Formats: sequence, C-alpha cells, structure tokens
Amino acid sequence: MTEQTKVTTLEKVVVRFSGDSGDGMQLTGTIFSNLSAILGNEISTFPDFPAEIRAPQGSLSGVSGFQVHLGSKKIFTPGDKADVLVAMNPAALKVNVNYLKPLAIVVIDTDSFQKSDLDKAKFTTDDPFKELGLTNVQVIAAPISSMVKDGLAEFGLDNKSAVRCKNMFALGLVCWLFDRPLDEAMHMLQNKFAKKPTIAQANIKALTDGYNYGHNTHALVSTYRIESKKMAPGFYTDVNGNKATAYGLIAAAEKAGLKLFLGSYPITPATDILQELSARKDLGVKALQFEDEIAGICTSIGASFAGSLAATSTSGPGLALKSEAIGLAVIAEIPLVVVDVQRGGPSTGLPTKSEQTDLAQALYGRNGESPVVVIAASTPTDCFDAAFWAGKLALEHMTPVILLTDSFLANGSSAWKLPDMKDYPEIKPKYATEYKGDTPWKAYHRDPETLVRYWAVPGMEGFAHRIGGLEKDYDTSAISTDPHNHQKMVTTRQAKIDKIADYIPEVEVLGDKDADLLIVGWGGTFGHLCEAMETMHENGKKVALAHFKFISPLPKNTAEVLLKYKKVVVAEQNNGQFANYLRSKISGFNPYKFNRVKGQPFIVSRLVEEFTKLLEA
Amino acid sequence: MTEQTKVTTLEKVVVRFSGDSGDGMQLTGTIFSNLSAILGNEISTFPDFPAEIRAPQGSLSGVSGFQVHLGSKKIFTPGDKADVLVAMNPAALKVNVNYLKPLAIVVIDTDSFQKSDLDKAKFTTDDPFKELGLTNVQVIAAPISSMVKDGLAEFGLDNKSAVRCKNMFALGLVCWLFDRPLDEAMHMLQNKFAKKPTIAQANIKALTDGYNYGHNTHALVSTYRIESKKMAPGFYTDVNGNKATAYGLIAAAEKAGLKLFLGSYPITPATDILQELSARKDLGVKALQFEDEIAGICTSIGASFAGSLAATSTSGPGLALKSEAIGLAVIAEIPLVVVDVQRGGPSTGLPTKSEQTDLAQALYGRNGESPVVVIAASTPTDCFDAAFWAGKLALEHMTPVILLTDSFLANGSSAWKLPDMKDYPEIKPKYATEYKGDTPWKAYHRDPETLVRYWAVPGMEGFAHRIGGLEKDYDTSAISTDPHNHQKMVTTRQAKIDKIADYIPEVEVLGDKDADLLIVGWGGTFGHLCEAMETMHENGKKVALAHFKFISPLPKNTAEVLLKYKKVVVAEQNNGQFANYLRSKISGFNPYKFNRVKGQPFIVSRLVEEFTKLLEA
Amino acid sequence: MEQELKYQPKDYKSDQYVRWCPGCGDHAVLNCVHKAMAELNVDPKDIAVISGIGCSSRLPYYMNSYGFHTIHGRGAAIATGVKTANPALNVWLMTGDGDCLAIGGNHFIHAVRRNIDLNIVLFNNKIYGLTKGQYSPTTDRGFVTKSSPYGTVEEPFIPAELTFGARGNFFARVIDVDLKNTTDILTASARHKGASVVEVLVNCVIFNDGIHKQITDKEFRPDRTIFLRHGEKMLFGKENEKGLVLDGLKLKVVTIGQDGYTLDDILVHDAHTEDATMHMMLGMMGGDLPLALGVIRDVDAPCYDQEVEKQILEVQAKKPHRTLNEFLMSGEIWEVK
Amino acid sequence: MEQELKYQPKDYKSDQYVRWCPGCGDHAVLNCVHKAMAELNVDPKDIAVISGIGCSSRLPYYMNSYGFHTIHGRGAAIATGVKTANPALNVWLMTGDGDCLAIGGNHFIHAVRRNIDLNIVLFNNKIYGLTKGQYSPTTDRGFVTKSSPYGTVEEPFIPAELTFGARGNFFARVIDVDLKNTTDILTASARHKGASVVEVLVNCVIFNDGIHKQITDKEFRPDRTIFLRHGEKMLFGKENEKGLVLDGLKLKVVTIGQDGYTLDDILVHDAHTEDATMHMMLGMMGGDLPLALGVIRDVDAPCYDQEVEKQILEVQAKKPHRTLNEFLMSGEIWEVK
Ligand SMILES: Cc1ncc(C[n+]2csc(CCOP(=O)(O)OP(=O)(O)O)c2C)c(N)n1
Ligand SMILES: Cc1ncc(C[n+]2csc(CCOP(=O)(O)OP(=O)(O)O)c2C)c(N)n1
Ligand code: SF4
Ligand code: SF4
Ligand SMILES: [Mg+2]
Ligand SMILES: [Mg+2]
Repeated sequence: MTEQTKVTTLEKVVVRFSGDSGDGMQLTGTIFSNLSAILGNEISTFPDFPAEIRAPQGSLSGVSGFQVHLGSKKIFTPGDKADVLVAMNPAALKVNVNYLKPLAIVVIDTDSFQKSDLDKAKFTTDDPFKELGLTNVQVIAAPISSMVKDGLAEFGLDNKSAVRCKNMFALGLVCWLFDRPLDEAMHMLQNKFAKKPTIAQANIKALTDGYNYGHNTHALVSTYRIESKKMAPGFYTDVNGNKATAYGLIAAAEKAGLKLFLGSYPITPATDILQELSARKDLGVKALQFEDEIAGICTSIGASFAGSLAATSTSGPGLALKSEAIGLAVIAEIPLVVVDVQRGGPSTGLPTKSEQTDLAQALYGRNGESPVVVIAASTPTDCFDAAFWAGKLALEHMTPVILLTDSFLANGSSAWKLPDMKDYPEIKPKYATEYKGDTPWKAYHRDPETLVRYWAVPGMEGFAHRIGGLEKDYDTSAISTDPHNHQKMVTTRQAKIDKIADYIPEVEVLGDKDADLLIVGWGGTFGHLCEAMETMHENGKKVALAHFKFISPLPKNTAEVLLKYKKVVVAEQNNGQFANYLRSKISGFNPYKFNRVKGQPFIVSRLVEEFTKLLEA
Repeated sequence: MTEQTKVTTLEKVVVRFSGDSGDGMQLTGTIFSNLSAILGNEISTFPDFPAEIRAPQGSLSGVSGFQVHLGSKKIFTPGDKADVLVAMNPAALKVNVNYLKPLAIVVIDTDSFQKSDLDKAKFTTDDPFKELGLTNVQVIAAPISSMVKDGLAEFGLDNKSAVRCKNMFALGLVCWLFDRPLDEAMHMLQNKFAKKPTIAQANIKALTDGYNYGHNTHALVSTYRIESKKMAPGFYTDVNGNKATAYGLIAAAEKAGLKLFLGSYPITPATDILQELSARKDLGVKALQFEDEIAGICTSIGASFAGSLAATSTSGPGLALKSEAIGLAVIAEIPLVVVDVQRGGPSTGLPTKSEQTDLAQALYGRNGESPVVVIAASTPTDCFDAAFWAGKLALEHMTPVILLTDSFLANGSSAWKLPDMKDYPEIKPKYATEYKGDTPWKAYHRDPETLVRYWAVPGMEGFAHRIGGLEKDYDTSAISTDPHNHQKMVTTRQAKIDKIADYIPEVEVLGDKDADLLIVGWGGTFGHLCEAMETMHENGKKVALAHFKFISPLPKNTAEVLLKYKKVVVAEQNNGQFANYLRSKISGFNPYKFNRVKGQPFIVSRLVEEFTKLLEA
Repeated sequence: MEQELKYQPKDYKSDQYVRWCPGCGDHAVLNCVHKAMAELNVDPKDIAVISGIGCSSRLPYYMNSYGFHTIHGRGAAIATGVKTANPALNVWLMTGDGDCLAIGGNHFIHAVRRNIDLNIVLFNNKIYGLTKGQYSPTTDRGFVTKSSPYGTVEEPFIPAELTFGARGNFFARVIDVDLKNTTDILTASARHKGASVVEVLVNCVIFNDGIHKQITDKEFRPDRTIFLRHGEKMLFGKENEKGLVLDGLKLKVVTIGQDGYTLDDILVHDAHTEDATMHMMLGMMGGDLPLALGVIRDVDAPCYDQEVEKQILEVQAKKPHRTLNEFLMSGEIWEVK
Repeated sequence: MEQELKYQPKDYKSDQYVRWCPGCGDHAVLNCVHKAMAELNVDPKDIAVISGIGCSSRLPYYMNSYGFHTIHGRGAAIATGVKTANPALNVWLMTGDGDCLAIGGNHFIHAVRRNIDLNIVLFNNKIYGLTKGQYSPTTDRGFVTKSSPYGTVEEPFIPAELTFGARGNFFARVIDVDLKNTTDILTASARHKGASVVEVLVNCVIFNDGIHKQITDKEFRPDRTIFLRHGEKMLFGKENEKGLVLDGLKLKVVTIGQDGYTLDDILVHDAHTEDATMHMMLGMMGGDLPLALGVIRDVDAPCYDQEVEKQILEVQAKKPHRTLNEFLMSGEIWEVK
C-alpha cells in the first residue's frame, strides 16, 4: 500500500475483520480486499471461519474472521499481527487479543458490548480492554447497531434485516480509515444483491453512513513510531506532538517564572493544544478560546504586553489570518509564541493531512520588513523541546517566534521520557529594571549585545510607556517618520533576529563524515529521512543528514555544512520552500530537490530509491 | 536636502513664504531656513520685501516674501521657481503666479481669500486660481486664521494677537510637509519671545496646530515627474498612480465585456482607488466600501463567482488580512485582482511613506502551495497598463493577480496620453460554453494548453456546480483527499501560473548592450533607476537596466538576461526581496544588492555613486 | 398568485453522498431547503448557495444549484458580493453557530445592517461540530465541552437579540424535527426582500446530542414553545389553552379561563410592525416563557443590493458617458499636436 | 468611602504633543479622561490604555500610563488579553466608530458578551477621520462622504442597540462639549465591573464638522436631549418642563401640566434593572424623542476576567500538583530501569 491516510506510517498493513458468524465478516473482508486490489495494492488474505458450524451467538467459538494484508509490494503472507481489528462483539476481541500490534486500532460496536454480550464471551468485569490487558490500543467505539438502525429507518426494513447491515457500516468506517472510495464497494453490493434492490440500497446506505461517521468524527486515530531504539532509564509516558507542544510551553513559563497564556481558536489539527492547555488550570494556565484566530493572537499580544508568556496555536489558514498581528508583535518587539501545526493546503485544502507548506508563509507572510524567529519540531517528543526553545527565545529576545509542527507530528505519538525541569536552562527575560544606560530608560532602549529592548510590564513603577505599530525613534522611543531612523530600526530589528544565531546550537550532521550525499531536511520529516539514511548505510552508501530545527535565524555553521558536500539534496513536503530559502541565504548553494506534496508522510523506500539514484547520477 | 517626505522626488526644493507685510513672512522664512540648515541642508535664501513701506493691507504692493532654496548639496542660488508657495492672501498668490513650477504646492489661508480680500488684490472673479490660469498646481486650502483663533482660545489673547500667530501655523504646516521636527523652531520662538512667555506659547501652539493639521489631513500632496521627454500627439490629462490603477481596471472590464466590482476598505495610500471608482457609477462600476479588508476581498470573491471582473484594493496591513481569502481564490481558481499600494512597514509602520517591502508577502504570504500572479507597476501612468494586465491575466487564466504599486506611484502624477481602448488587446475569459471535452463538463476541467479551468457563472443553464476551499478531484471535481490527486493538483496550479510566461512580454534591457553593469529593478523605482543609468551614460559608463513588471511568473528570458552580464546589481527599497526571489529561481545568479528602506524614493545621485563604485570594484 | 410549479424537491438535490452523521439534524434541514426551493419555484441555475466552514456549511455540495463552500466565517461577505454583483440571483447563506457568530460575527451583523437580500440559515447546534466538540458563542454558560473542560465562563449570544441589535428586519426560529414548519419558514424567508435570518435549532448527535431535547421533544414542545404566526393570537399548550399577555414591559403566560383571562386578552402577533420592541421581547423568551418559534419579525426596508443598482441608474441618468474613453474625454484634458 | 485623592489630572498627561486638529472633539475627551482617572484615584502605573487605529486611537500617546496603540479594529481583543492576563490592571479601550464598529465589530460584540471588565470609550464622529473622510458604520443613510459620493445606501448601527444586542450591561452616551458629565460618566464607567461602553459624540472639525450640532449646540440641547440619572425622573427641556411616559410599548414626550400630565406620571430611570427592554427603548430614542444621554444601563453580572481566575482557583483546590513535573508524574507513566 503506497499511500494511505489515517494509518499513516505503515507501508504494509494488516486488517482483520472479526465478529460473530452471523455478522457477515467474510463478505466484508472480501469486499475490502477486492477493492484494495482494484486500487493497485498487492494483497494476501486469510479467511478464518469458526470451528463450530453453529456456535452459540456471541460465544468465543462462534467468532468468524477475515484477515487482509495489503501493501505496495512484496506481500507474501496474510501477516502476523493486525494493525486494525474490527471486533463486532466481545468474543471477537478476546480471540484476537494476541494478534494485535502495539497501538493497533480496534473498532468495536458498543451496542454489542453490553453486559450480556460480555457474559457470553466470558468476561468477568465490564471493561474488556482492561481485563485483557489491552492498554496500548486505540479504540474507536461506535454505537454501530443503533446508528445502522437509525440510518435505515427510511427503508422500512424489519429490525433484524436492518441490523444485518452493520458489517457494511464497519466496512464504510474502515474504508474511510484507508481512504478507499466507496464506488467499487457499492458496485459489488449492487451486484451481490441485484435481485433485492432494497437490501442493496440498505447495505449501501449503511456503508456510506459508516464512512461518514469516520469522516465526521475522525475517531482520533494516531500514528506511532519508535523514535529511539535504546530507552534510557527513567519514567516514560506516551505523548503526541500536540501534547508535547503544550507541555513545552508550560515548561518555558515555569522556567521564566511567568504565567502561561494561550489565546486560540479551534482548527484541525491544532485544536488539541488548546484543549490540553484548557485542562491545565491545575497548573494555573490561562488557555482560552476566543472568537477567531485574530482574537486568539491579539489576546495573546495583550497578555504578553501585560507580562505573561503568551502563545497562540493554529494551523495554516489561521496563520494567514494572524499575519497582520504578527507584524504588530514584530514592531512592538514583544515576546510571543505562534504555533502553526501545518496541514494540507492551499486554503482549506486537506485539513486532516500533513504537509510542510507553511514555511514560506512563516518566514515572509507579513507586510514590510518583518523578521521573526522560525523553529520547527522534528518528532512528536521534540515538540516539547521545540516549544520550550520557542518560549525561551521569545522571552529573552523580545520577539515573536513561529513554531512549525505538522499534522503528522501532532497526532503521532511516542514513548517520552519525562523531562526533569532541572536539566533545562533558565529563561531570563531582560526587564527594564536591569537597564543601566546613561540616559533615562525608554521603551526601545536596547541591550547593546543582543539588541533586545528591555521589558517593562504594566504595574511596574517608573516604567510607564507607550508602544504601538507605528515606527519609533531609536533613541526617544517616540513616533518617528524620519528616514534615517527608519532604516536604522529596520536594520536593527533584522540584526536582533540574526544575533540569535549566537544563542542556538549549531546544526549537527548525522551519518558519514565524508558522505557522497548530504540529505538536508527540516521539521517533521526527521524520522523518515533518518531511516532512509540508515537503510542506505546498510546498502553500503555514504550519506549524511543535516536536519534543521532552527530556520530563522539559521545556525551559524549552516553555510559551512551545506557547502562541504559535493551532492546535497533538500527533501521536503512542499515545492522547495526550504531549498529556496537556503539558496537565498547561501551563495553558491545549488542543491537537488526532492519534493512531495501529497498530504502524506514520506515513504522511506521511495526516499532510498531516489537518493540512491542521485548518488549514481 | 537628502531626504524629505511629502515632496518626495526632488533633491532640491524652493519654498516661498509670501503674504502681507504684516503677516510675519520674514520671520517664518528665517526660522524655516535656519532649521533646515541645522538639519544639514545647504541653503540659499532671498528675502523679498515689499517696495512700499506701508502699502494698504492686502494689496499687491504690500506683499512680502521670503524664498528658501535648500538641498543636499550645491545650492548656489535662491532658486528660480517655487515648488511650494505659502500665499497668505490673494495678493501674494497673484504676484507669485509666474514663479511656480508645474504642480507646485500652494498653501492658502481660505479665511483671507474672501470676497473683500480678492477685491483688494484686484481679482474680478471668485476663483483666483482659475483667473490666474493656475490649473496645474496643488492647493492646500486651510482656514488658517480661524483655526489659529480656535486653537489659541485658551491663551486669552485678543483677536489680533491671536491671528498674528497664523504665520506660525503656516510654518508648522510646511514643517510637516518637509518632515521637519518642531523642536528647533520652538526653541527659536522661545528665544525670540523670551520676554513674552504667553506670546511664545501661543506661537508654539499655532506652530504645532499647523503641523498637526498637515499631519491629520495629509492635504493631498503629490509628486510629479516627467516620464517621457517627447510627447506624442494626442489628448493628455494629469493622472496619479491610484487614478490610473482605477482606470486600468475599468478598461479591463470594458474589454472583457464585464461589470467591474471593487470591494474595499479605506487605507492609506490606497483609499483613492476606492474613492475614484466609487465615483464612477456613471460607468456602471460597483465600487463599495465594506466593513474591513477581509470583507473587501470576500465580497469581491463573491462578485467574481457571480461573473464580474472583481478587484480589491489595499495596502500592506490590509494585504496581510486578505491572505487567507487569496488562498481561497487560488484553490477555487477564480479571477481576482488584488491591488496592494505598498507603504512603509512593518505593521502600521510609516503609513504615508513608500517602500517595496510587500513583495515577499505577495509571493508567499499564504498557507500551502499557493501560487498567484504578481505584477508591479513602474510609473504612475504605467499603473493603467499594469492594472489592465492584471485584469486580463486574472480573467483569462482564472487566477488571483496581485498588483503591486506603492505610495510614491499612487500619489505621484504625470501627464498621461489618453489611451485609445481600440489599441488594447481583447480580454476573453474561457467560458464553460467553450468546453469541448469528451466527458461531460466539470468545474475543474481545464483547457489543455493553458491549464485554465472553464468559467461557469450562476445563471448559466447547464453548468451548475459547486466549488470551494477543499482540494478537488482533477477529473470529477468532487472533494478529494487522494494523495496522488493532491500532488497532481498542486503541480497543475503551479504549472498554470508558470505557463502565463507564454502570454506576457519578455523583459527589455535598456541602455548598453555590452554593459559592464546590469541594474535590475522592479516596480516604482523605474524612474530613478533609469535616470541613474542615463547619468552614468553621460559619465561615460556602460550600464544597462532590466526593469521587471512581471514578477510571477518571470518573463521567459529572465535567466538569459540576468546571467549575461558580469556584474549585476539588484536595487530595491527593501532588504533584498526581489534579489532573493531571483536567486531562488535562477541557479548561479549571485547579484550585488542595493537596498534602502527609508520610506523614501531613491536618490539618483546616491544611486550613481553606488553603482559607479560597483563598476570600479 | 397562481403559477405553475415546475420543480420538484429532487431537482435541487445533487448527486453527492451526504456526509453528515446518521441522525444529524442537518439532514432534515437539507430536505426542507429542497422543498422550500421547489415551493419557491426557482430555477436551480439561478440559485447560489454560499457557506462558510462547518458540518452545516457542507450543504452546498448537496444542492444541484450553483454553490460555493468558502472559508470559515466569511460566507456572509462572499454572499454579499454574489448578491450585489448579480441581484437577480437567489442567494442563500448556510452557516453554523460557530461560523456565523464566532469568526463570522462581523460579516453577519454588517450583512444584517445593510439589509442585503440574503436568505441566511443559521444551523444552531450550540457546538462546533466539524472540529469535534468545542463550545460556540451560543453554548450555555457553564457547559462542559472539549475546550471548556470545567465549563464555559461566557454568556452566550441569543441570535434573535444580536440580529435585532444589528437592525435586522427578518428573524425566524425553527427546529430541525419540525419539517413542515421549517419548510414553510424557509420559503417565507426567501420571499422576504432583505436579509432574513432563520435560526434552526439542530441536533448534533455526536458532539452535543440532545441539546435541544428539552424544547424539541414532542412531549415538551407544546408547553415549552409557541409558534408565532402574523395576525394570529399568541397561543400555545397542548390544547392551545395558554397564551401570552403583556404585563407592563414584560410578557406573561396566562391560561385562558383562569384568573379571568379570556381569548380576547391574548396578544396578536404583528410581525410587520416596524418598532422592534415586541419582537425583541418575543425573541428573548425562554425559561419561564415558551421559546418563540416561527417568524418573529418580518419588516420591509430598502435592500442594499437594490439601492446600489438604483444609485447607478440615477447617476447614469445624469451623465452621458458610458465608456472609459468618453469619460476621460469629458475631463480636464489638453492636446499635444 | 473617604479616600485621599493622591493624583491630579496632570499626573496622567504624557509629554507628547497632542496631534489632533485644533477644534477636534477628541481634545475635550482626553481632558475628561485625565480628570476621571484622578477622580478614580488610580496609580498611573496600574493603568493600561489600549487603542486600535484612528485619530481617536492615538489617545494612549497622550497618557502617562502604560499604553498600547495597536492595529485597526483589534483593540478590544488586545485589551481582553491584557485584562484577562492581569485583572488587577485598570484597562481602557479607546476606539473610534470605524475602529470599533467596522473592522473591530466582532471583537467588540464578543468583549461585550463576555462582559470583560474594560472601560470602552467609543469616539463617534460618524466618519473615518484618520483616513480623511470616508463613511463609517454610524454614518447616516444617504450621507455624502469621500467614499459615498452619491450618498450611502446603508442603515447605520446604533451603538446602544448593538451593545444591547450583544448582551451589554453598561451603556452610556455623552457629548464632547459637556465636560462635566463626560468626566462623571467616564468615572462611573470605570467603576462598573464588566464591559462598559461609553459612546461619546465627538466633532471632527475637518471631515465632518457639525455632524452632532443639531443635538449638542447649547440652543438645541435642552429640547433635543435628555440626561438620564438612575432613580431620577426622566425630565428635560429648558425648565425641565417635559418628561417621558410610557404609552403601550412606546415612549412618549409629555409636558407637565398639559393634557393632564403631572410630575407623578413621569417615568423614573432605573439603570440597574436586569431586563433591557426599557434601556433599549431609551437608547433608541431620537427623531421626535430626545436623544438619551447619561448612563442608560448599568447592571452587575459576572466578569469574564474574574470568572477565569475563579475557575483556576476552584480547579487548583481539587488538584495538588502545581508544576509540570508533578503533573506528569501524576499521569499514566511507566518506568524503564
Ligand atoms: C480560519 C479557520 N479557522 C478555524 C477553522 C476550523 N473550523 C472549521 S468549522 C469550525 C466550527 C464549526 O462550527 P459551526 O459553524 O457551529 O458548524 P457545525 O460544524 O457545528 O455545523 C471551525 C472552528 C477553519 N476551518 N478555518
Ligand atoms: C488593517 C487596516 N485597515 C485600514 C486602516 C486605515 N484606517 C486607519 S484608521 C481608519 C478609520 C478611522 O476611523 P475611526 O475609527 O472612526 O477613527 P477616527 O479617525 O474617526 O477617530 C482606517 C480605515 C489601517 N490602519 N489598518
Ligand atoms: S458531527 Fe454533529 S453536526 Fe457534524 S455531521 Fe455529525 S451530528 Fe451533524
Ligand atoms: S481629522 Fe477629525 S477626528 Fe482627526 S484630529 Fe482632525 S478633527 Fe479630529
Ligand atoms: Mg455548530
Ligand atoms: Mg470616526
């Protein structure tokens, strides 16, 4: 399976449909495998009938299953363990308990998980998952039977015939999960029930309803990667990128001794950050939903002015709306973290898909010369560090920082070693009280070394001042339209950002020192690029990887690193935005480009293929 | 005068204060010339006292004047004709009528231009300007006397003493015009009236009031350049860039046989476009003010959907607000012209100043891969052609087009030969009725050559369809999340824009074929770069100029032109946005950069100096 | 007005699968929209259905007319452009409580103030459906949602009140489960010239199931709602035994035959009166008073789209030039020979 | 409450030159703001004055407090952030009719709905001053401006009506020329806990001179305005000879001693009553009825900024952890040794 949607990181996938023998799992599985084949997948299937011909309904021995293994190539077996299990009743869950991959997706019909059903499958508690020790699976619990009944009301079927369509609801849901268009399945159903048009229509309706249910609820399915093979001793938890981002912001506020404020507006796939922080009232966080994205950032700008560590979270279209206000934060020189969880664009685009297409917007999407800091997280857990960095740089350098993550990181989860905040650096904003200049303090007086203006917060005695969006005089901080002053301020604002290069780590090169090819990446593609590099090492190729977390400003050693290798390829999920940015910054840098804009993570095997070709070119 | 503000294009300027002998013009002129000297200008002055010692008040013989010629260097004479005349009464206007440059700025006190005043100066009609044949001057008509009286009410002066301060009001206004800080003038007044603190304060107040009046009204002052030395036969009118833009849009609508719709919101310096088009109801234009910039563009998107040639006009901060909606127009593939009259940024910045700092925003300021057409006008009259082009490309290629002008072009006026619309090309949108494909028409079916989708407008029989911000299927036009389809659509949207290079002229190189230095510019700097080139030719240097009007896509011969010259300098009023863009597009292009971000037009002598240095480097 | 009805509801249905959850209230509204259009007898090609973003905003895809599914909150502005550019079109705006009143609040109040002839259907499920369950500007104070895990601390907008505050001339309220009245009122809203706002109380079965149950359930409806009809008495209750009377500046429920109240005492609904005081009082009912359904206000006033056209004609009547060249030649020009 | 008044109006004045035109109504308001602050006796360091963009929005520069001149229309949102982040501050929003009701309309109605404790001063000159004379959402229908050369075709907002439509709990109206009352009412608005809206009718001498003349001129004022005071009779006229009575659902002007009306018949103003019906009627007066000045509505209700703080304290009372590490350790974790 080259491309699939909700189960994003896998190139091969095993799906198992399982239920009572009356539940029609064989038909379901057959249709699914057939339509996958039609879509060009290689498949291998394994129908698994119950041993007893007429086992009691709902019993363990009555479970019927159908397993499909599908992928883009080299599918030789029906697979060992399932990535996705459809369990129509508790018995189906129980018999498959040992055949699930970690974080497998389990779809259940809650209507068939009632007390009586659990009894039939010999469960003794009312929580079958707990009882089976199934703690690391992702459950999609849907009231399938009742939704099917509701959905088919218009057909006037008797109850039993209606409920019999529930397998098609389940199939619809799985089709949604794998982005399978329904047309072929409908076609097959029409053929199968050619003589019973009502039944055909009812099945088709149930199929569509199941698909829509998945579509409308998204059913919170995430992806899983093991980021590091060796686990250091310590306490761990599972965390996805959005949660890690939220925690990173909390950590930064803690280290700075400030309150955290988040002004936000829901938008896929960033909403979780707002939701997680809204729940963190225990930690004193003020995370609030406002009327739109502009209010989200503007309340944050207000909170920053009032002395909080202020952040706002959004995705692409929301970042576009925030453009004007980011410019205000730039000229007012106040600390602000703007988190953009990138999704497929342009416009509303593909809201649930992942891309890296907002980089140019983050760098340039404002009127005037309006430089900001841009950082990108590379893994779900790195979102924590990246968010911490964002808070630190914003506060210590009095600037907006745009933190780019993406849908893939946001929903992807990893085992995460709980950080000990003692290991993290202090965050020390420069307050106006530290000003030591000869002339009386003014709002835009700067620390000579960092060019950072001193921060005065309402309530501080002796530092009342006015700031705003109009250009200010370098010395007096009053409004100024003087041309020389404007040039000086434009230059200073840029220099302030450029100087941050002194306060961030250099970019590291992984892999071969004397590589024949340097892979350059940034942000959420780290895992795939790294895996590609490692695979190539196994194939005996000399390759290295320079993966960027700090984008504006670039680490100090960037030019040196990039110009050192004969062949360089910049790989990104857009049309070359980072490559273009690097070329505009580094004379003589003419890399190859590998670009995919499919709303999907890279496919490691394709990367290896392409990079190997480049090596040979 | 190296840098000045409202009177932007001149490197030397002649200001004449003129009024009744009792009006204090000598003091006014002296203060103004002194403070200019303090600010580093070279000056030459000419006090011009009335011949009669006690001529009747208001009479022609009672006019007293003071002329100042100031500039950055080489000021040898008090100047011949005035760029700015302050005429405190009709007599002062009359005696100076032959000493005014074309489009000179004339400041008058309307309170002293009443019937009785006109009589004293022997005017016979009530329109002194008309009577004197002064049609091409720019008049700032302010009720100076009454404003001074109002403004000084708090001082409890008698009427006469109060009105006597009106010269200081005039001075304040002129100071505003030339961006002279008031501090020095205040200082001088304090010294002069050291013994009469109330009078000092009153004068200072009047000075400030005059300054503020200028500041708050902007008093519509524009700049003037002669664009071409030889005038072709035909009818001419004066036009500034904003009007020319408005007319260009009307022309495009006419040629396309469509109604023109403009949805807008006032913002300096773009408001005039809205105002001019609002007045063009005679031509059937629907130009309407909405609640904000987002509504401005969104109503236009609606009007475009409904079949108008739709445009929206704004300046930098407004363009930022429109970012999200431009993305919608990109993915919906509807025609739309977005005019951005650039001003000083970032944020509110310097609203009345001119810059070229929105280029990056125009190119990249949206989420996702979101390509648009970008065009920049090079002179006030070229705004007409550029706007016409914008309309043509938008309609014929079903795309948003961002037209960049700037404050300098917008307010600068030129003699303009009235275009004959017969000389302009047809504009032919591809309507759905022209679709000739094998399968039934769908909304995103494309002309194979241009990749432009066929336009269907509500009301057309047989073409009802739904479009929107979500990704659509290439073939069926239904919503699609398919990865391959998304890649195909991303590639196609970019290719559609790239193909426009086949429909625009190549970039021309002016000057020496075998130049040692190629100057590269874009947009509103054309006049200055051209003059710089010509001056260098006079100095015997071999230079050429490639000035870009079409920026995205670039003309087809761009790489060829840019790579042909040994030395290339990209000169622009920003930190190098066009240079960076060119570098990202053209391998091996490593130009010098000349960047100024002062909110001011280039200064030709400085350009010549810098470019000559480059030649010698 | 006898007119041949040429269209069936199905003529307005597109071939797209409807993607709402089984049981979502939006399905019912969609059907009513189809029926209302057939009732209005308008050619699908002359209809433009505009929406923002949200579950409800997907409606244009299910119509066989021209449609534009735009961006979040901007539907009102885009619809304003469509209607102003071509007043001959029948323009609908489909919008949710979040789309219309959160991000789209400004365009909404301005469209209402301008009285542009749009048919605005506000799907109020008191939740953000599409983004899976955050609170909206109509969510009740204290309500727990995904983004208000400890309950909201905000007073909700009352769409009727906001509409009147923005100078609205047509406001109606209906419930998803009442197909007949919803169809009728959508039809009436489309016939009204000017901005008409129809608030439909819809159920989001997934993220806010039962939010309107206390009002819409058959058992409660007669006592907790009152259906207003212009020119008719304000009666409600299972047997129409209750009615509204005015008590000073307050509305009061009385039972006919009790406390000396007779049918004559009961207020008569006047949707057409220009003064909005009574409409506001009716729109604000709830709590002890029954929730008002039906057309609460329906007043004629100049329409923006028409006024824009009228002004152009007036100006053109006074000026001869129609082309750019004619106009330029009529200005201040000089000749170079 | 006897309290030592420590501050003078001049303590709130900054050293910047005031850049408004001579004769602009904003000067007067600025002075009243300085006086009100002295009256409120609040330390300048605890004041934050926020504004958008417009002539009126330049006010923060003329204050000796903390100030933020932000971007067009966003003042309400930014002020909301300031106040929510630090409820101890005294937060003012200075905004114009364009800034507040055109581009800023949405933030305005949401700030009002949330009832965040801001003192909102709305400078209504019915024009865009800073951009030199285009019409605003409060410009009268038909009015000719630079952007409506043939007159507007829009109905203006009435700020009182919109405020009430957005659930507003404090609304007052004053005129620039009445320094005493403006000062008093700004003081009252600041004392009100919650979003208080003070509409000041100001004159733009350059682009809209005399727009309020028919009301504010000394000769017209007694007959064309009524100054409302809580608990007092609604009287007006040169000799206080006229008053307001209720006639059904309409307000009516009567002359005491005529048509049998006595002082007893005249309505008493109750600014504190929760029901907004009468406040809306008063706020909408004009035309034949005198324009209402003074505090029209002043009702206590929960403040957003306070409720946010309260909820945090409530949650914290139930949960022991205060640091990220404590919180993470309290979740689902496992150990690797
Ligand atoms: C600019 C932008 N912000 C946010 C979103 C995310 N978003 C989509 S729909 C929606 C709210 C939907 O609520 P409502 O309008 O009530 O519609 P419903 O789904 O309840 O019918 C939000 C926040 C978006 N698509 N675009
Ligand atoms: C985003 C943006 N749009 C437009 C403008 C231009 N602009 C500045 S102030 C203003 C309107 C001012 O009117 P109002 O708020 O009534 O203030 P007044 O000047 O009348 O006091 C406008 C349109 C801007 N600065 N920023
Ligand atoms: S999520 Fe709610 S509103 Fe959306 S389709 Fe499902 S039931 Fe309807
Ligand atoms: S333009 Fe009008 S509002 Fe602005 S300062 Fe002048 S008088 Fe006041
Ligand atoms: Mg909703
Ligand atoms: Mg105003």
